Amino acid sequence: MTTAALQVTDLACRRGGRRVFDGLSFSVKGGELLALTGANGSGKTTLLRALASLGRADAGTIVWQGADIAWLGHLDGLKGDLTVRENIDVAERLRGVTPDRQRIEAALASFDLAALASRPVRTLSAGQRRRTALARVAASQANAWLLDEPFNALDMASQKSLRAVLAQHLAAGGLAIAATHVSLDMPGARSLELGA
Amino acid sequence: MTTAALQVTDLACRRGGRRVFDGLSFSVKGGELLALTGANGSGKTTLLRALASLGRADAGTIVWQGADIAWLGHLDGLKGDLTVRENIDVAERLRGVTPDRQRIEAALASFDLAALASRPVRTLSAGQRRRTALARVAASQANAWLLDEPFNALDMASQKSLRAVLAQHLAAGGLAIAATHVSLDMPGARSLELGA
Amino acid sequence: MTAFAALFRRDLRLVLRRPGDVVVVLAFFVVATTLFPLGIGPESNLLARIAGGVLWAAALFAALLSLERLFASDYEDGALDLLLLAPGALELAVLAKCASHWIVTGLPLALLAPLLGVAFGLDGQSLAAVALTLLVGTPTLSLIGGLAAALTLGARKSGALLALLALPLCVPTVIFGTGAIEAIATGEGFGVHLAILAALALMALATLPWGIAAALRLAGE
Amino acid sequence: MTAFAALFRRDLRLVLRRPGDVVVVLAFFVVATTLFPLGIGPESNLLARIAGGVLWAAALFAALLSLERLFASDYEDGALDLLLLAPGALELAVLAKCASHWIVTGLPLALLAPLLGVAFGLDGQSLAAVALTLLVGTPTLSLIGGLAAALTLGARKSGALLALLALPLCVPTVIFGTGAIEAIATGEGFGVHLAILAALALMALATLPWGIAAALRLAGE
Amino acid sequence: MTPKRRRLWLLLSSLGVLGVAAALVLYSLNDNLVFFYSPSQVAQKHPGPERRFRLGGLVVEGSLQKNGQEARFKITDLKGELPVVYRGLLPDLFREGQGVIAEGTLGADGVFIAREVLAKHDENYMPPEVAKALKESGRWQEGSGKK
Amino acid sequence: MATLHFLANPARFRRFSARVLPALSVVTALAVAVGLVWALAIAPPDYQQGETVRIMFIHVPAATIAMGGYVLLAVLGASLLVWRHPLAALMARATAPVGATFTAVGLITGSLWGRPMWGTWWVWDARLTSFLLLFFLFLGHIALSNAYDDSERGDKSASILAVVGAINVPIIKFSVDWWNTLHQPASIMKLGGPSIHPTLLYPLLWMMATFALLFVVLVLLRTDTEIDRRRLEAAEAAA
Ligand code: HEM
Ligand SMILES: Nc1ncnc2c1ncn2[C@@H]1O[C@H](COP(=O)(O)OP(=O)(O)OP(=O)(O)O)[C@@H](O)[C@H]1O
Ligand SMILES: Nc1ncnc2c1ncn2[C@@H]1O[C@H](COP(=O)(O)OP(=O)(O)OP(=O)(O)O)[C@@H](O)[C@H]1O
Ligand SMILES: [Mg+2]
Ligand SMILES: [Mg+2]
Repeated sequence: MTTAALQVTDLACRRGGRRVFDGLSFSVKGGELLALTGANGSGKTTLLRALASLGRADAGTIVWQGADIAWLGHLDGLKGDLTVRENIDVAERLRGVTPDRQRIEAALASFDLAALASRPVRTLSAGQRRRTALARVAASQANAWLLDEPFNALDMASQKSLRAVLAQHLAAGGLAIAATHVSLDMPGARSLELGA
Repeated sequence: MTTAALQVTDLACRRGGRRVFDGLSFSVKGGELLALTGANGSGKTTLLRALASLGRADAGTIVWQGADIAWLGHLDGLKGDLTVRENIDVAERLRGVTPDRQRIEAALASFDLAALASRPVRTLSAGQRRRTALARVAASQANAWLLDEPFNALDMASQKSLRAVLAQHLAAGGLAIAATHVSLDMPGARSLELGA
Repeated sequence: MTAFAALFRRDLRLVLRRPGDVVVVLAFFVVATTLFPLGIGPESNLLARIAGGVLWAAALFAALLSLERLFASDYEDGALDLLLLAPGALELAVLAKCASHWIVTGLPLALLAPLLGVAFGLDGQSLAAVALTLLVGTPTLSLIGGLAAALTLGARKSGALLALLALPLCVPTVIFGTGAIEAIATGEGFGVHLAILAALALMALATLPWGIAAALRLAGE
Repeated sequence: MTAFAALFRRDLRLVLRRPGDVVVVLAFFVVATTLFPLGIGPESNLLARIAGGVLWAAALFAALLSLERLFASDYEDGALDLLLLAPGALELAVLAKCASHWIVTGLPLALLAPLLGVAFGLDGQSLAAVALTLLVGTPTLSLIGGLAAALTLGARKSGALLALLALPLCVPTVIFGTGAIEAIATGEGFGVHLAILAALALMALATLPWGIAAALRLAGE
Repeated sequence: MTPKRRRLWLLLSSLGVLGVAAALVLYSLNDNLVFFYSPSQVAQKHPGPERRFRLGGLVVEGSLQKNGQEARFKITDLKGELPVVYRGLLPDLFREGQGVIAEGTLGADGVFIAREVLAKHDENYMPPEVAKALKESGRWQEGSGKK
Repeated sequence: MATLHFLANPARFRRFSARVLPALSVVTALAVAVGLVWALAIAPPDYQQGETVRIMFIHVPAATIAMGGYVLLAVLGASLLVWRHPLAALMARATAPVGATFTAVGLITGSLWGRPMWGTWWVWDARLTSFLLLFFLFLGHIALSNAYDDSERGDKSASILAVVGAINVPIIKFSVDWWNTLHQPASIMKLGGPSIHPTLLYPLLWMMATFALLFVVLVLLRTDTEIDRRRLEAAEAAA
């Protein structure tokens, strides 16, 4: 895995004629986890989408280096009629990558999804579904993870699994940015509070 | 507000040919809050839906007394093209009740939505949206609240508001059942762990 | 009854959020019907003969185009749960939704049809027939379409099959609708056709809401 | 290229798991086309003359009917974000989606049309012409409809708006499609028409994916 | 492949496809995609008696005979001629020597039975006195607007 | 493009239009007056059509400017998509209804003219059909740009439509050459010079210029209103 680096300078976003944030500058590099915190509506999602170039930034620059991005938004992008494994598999192929069987099985295992792997996602519980989306990210060979409230709907055990997976990703030199209301006490984690 | 009471005896639910839970018996009455806890997939949502008679129960009995139910599911049922206030208003009317202006304004205020009240819900952030759905419940004159993971996507301040609103509801003799992964330390709260 | 009115108005409001949206629906009819002669050729007496079919086909298309989403959006965003929980009869709620749907598709088409009919070279009596048959017949389309939409909710394959069966239910309505215009051409009145259309609409009104409500309850589970 | 195939297969699989949407479209096609013989009565040479136009108009409506959801479901469940982020060209992804849409609507329509044509009293050569022109022409409809669907993502009244935008752009295709059947009746071949339909399809293929991709990027913002 | 090169590739293949499309159009344009047929085309094609089509051309000078409601005249494309019979009102611009388009069927006797006659106006505009002068000076060309 | 670049900033556009509009309006009004007198009273009747030919003085300029209007719309759309000119969006919003109106005028006058000349109001020949499509494209543009709560989204979506739809313009223009149409081929821009006698040609050209002026004045006026409306929206959002 090549390491990724992100440099953001003086970023501003407006939505509906209102300033969400401006003058935002920070940088993140491989092995680091940036937690975006802040009240509801402070702009975490807006920032994440801008970083992924899914959303429009109104000023400033976003420079990625050597990044291959995996995305998890508020909406998980899972297809209810496909099974857990199919969803993960198809997501990898869409990223233009041949799915790595072993990685996928490992990701499924770390989110305790092995037993559910051939169930259509439609029949999953909310937390099981969120875990599927997380497993999709973990299974990807991407080095930069952008996660919007990954802890949503997870039970305690799964939250622990997610921390473990994140730690492993960082240890392997990966970079992650996560919007969250849960405090992330992890080595390598910093936090950026929006709307403060 | 008349007080509601719920008596559940020997309840069993199956989904997709699998037992989700069985032999479940408990009772809740006015002034009580029952927290449904348990791992992802342990059946909290299934139970809540069965209690609201949205889902099918396969055995056992559910007996409500004097209950008027307000529902908040994983999906919030808000219409993106209507404003926050219109959504709350329409939900009340659908319940066959003339909306109570004052209650609505109070509910909006307690979830800090006054400034957003005339924004289409589509333009809200995830947490703002969840708060709107909660305000809808708080604004209803229902005496039995069924909430599926009400703390999802809320920031710290809003979580506190929700606790305050719940306490107020209980104090007024209301009944509430909430599926949650957050521990609820509140007077009048009991918890029922599923799948244990 | 207030719940009925509330749902009816909510749906109307969702649709009428801006007055321009109605214009879009009307424009759609105009475009859809004016483009038909293209395929068929400009021969005017032929056009007049198929005018009934064209207007009815446009009505059917319009009904289905928007009906597919009639319950799907409520299903997908959880609003269907709120409907199912409402204390009023679900059958009435269903009726409210179909009625508001009709107001924004069937009704404008029926009102616009005489104008479009002029472009097809219809005479006065045929114009009246077109407008009246559409007025009486389109509610049936809205209800049948509603049934198909409710049946396809969720993932049951049987739902698709039932929807396939539901659509041919539109055939009688369409037959008598276009037949009315035909009847005028042969010098008969269209009173009988209108009566039959009304009977079909009333039958649909009396029976389909039960079916739709049942299908929705299944989808909720 | 693997991404293209993956998306293509994903969409096909999704449709097969939930055949209701396609089934409704085909049912609409059948009902809409059978409606005309009913309106006109059994005068067979008149029927044969309008057959081409009717089949093409019904095919156009049917194609548009299903196109509304082409990108909408991906938009609503967040899968569009994954598409936009995929490193492959979005233009190709768009093509994959339109292709899979065509496989489940345009292709069945083209196969079904000769059967319906028999009911209109078309002769063998005309039946071949109907099937071939639909086969070559419907991809254009899928692409144009795809553009309209992408442009109207998240818009109010998207169904009617989609039809309003797409119908005019589809006119040339429909003209040449029906023209082919006309031409046979005059004893000419329909080779020229087929060539122009193919040219239109290629033009759509070369240009529209760019527009659709641009529209989708807008929707993601 | 870098994104830039891929876009270039896509662009080039798009252009290639467009080229094929253009070739197809060019191939088809020299054939018969028409609003109406000319008499000589009709002579080649022998449309059946059931078949309605449009016939276009110039009204042959001196061929018009009116008999109450019925009008008989000939249409020419300067290569072939076809007799036409029509019952009904002729448009204002219907003149001998002018373009017309008639819609109808070809009778068994080879006479075109028109149901509708449209006048096709050419692209020449001039005051009457100029037209007269031109005619007198002999520089007037019959059907000068037609290709 | 140079002028557009110069005017890309709405404020600068405001100053420009405030300076130019009054004079331009007066000139246009004068041109209309002169043109009407010339076309209706002075120009001779046609040798074939008689007085009916006077419809030409409305029909041809309206049709030509309508097509020009669509080209402008497509150019504005492209410059919004490529260079993100903020003014392009506003101007496109201003242009579409004006263009639609000119198209409608062309359709109506053509139809009124066709009844006496051809003997029919309407046929589905290539010229008439493609011109009707132009009208629908304008309508689609208007509908699409108003279909979103976020007007920026509407602007950009409509731009894509404008650019894609531009292919229709050459089809309208050359339809009369490529296919046998009932509609006449070109009279003015044709090989070998115009086939309209100067006594009819000059008032026609005058009316063309007049309609072009009218179009420009209307678009400038409406752009001004659009700027006001956008400012109001921004102020409301900020409040
Ligand atoms: C509804 C019917 C009609 C429509 C939609 C229509 C449309 C058009 C269009 C789009 C143009 C092109 C303008 C340009 O190339 O800049 C045009 C030009 C013209 N039309 Fe029509 N037209 C109609 C009927 C007529 C009729 C009945 C006549 C006269 C017999 C007529 C005479 C002309 C002339 C003289 C021109 C100018 C040709 C040139 O020099 O380019 N049009 N029309
Ligand atoms: N179209 C719009 N019009 C007006 N305001 C908007 C629009 N879209 C977003 N906003 C506002 O932009 C702000 C940022 O939203 P964003 O979704 O980024 O918040 P967030 O930090 O992710 O919140 P949450 O914790 O609730 O997910 C919010 O206040 C939201 O209301
Ligand atoms: N159609 C189905 N087929 C098979 N299993 C199903 C089906 N529907 C639900 N289940 C299973 O039923 C169980 C209960 O799901 P439920 O949604 O009630 O869980 P939950 O406790 O709410 O979980 P979460 O905390 O993730 O929201 C889950 O294990 C789920 O996988
Ligand atoms: Mg957020
Ligand atoms: Mg749950």
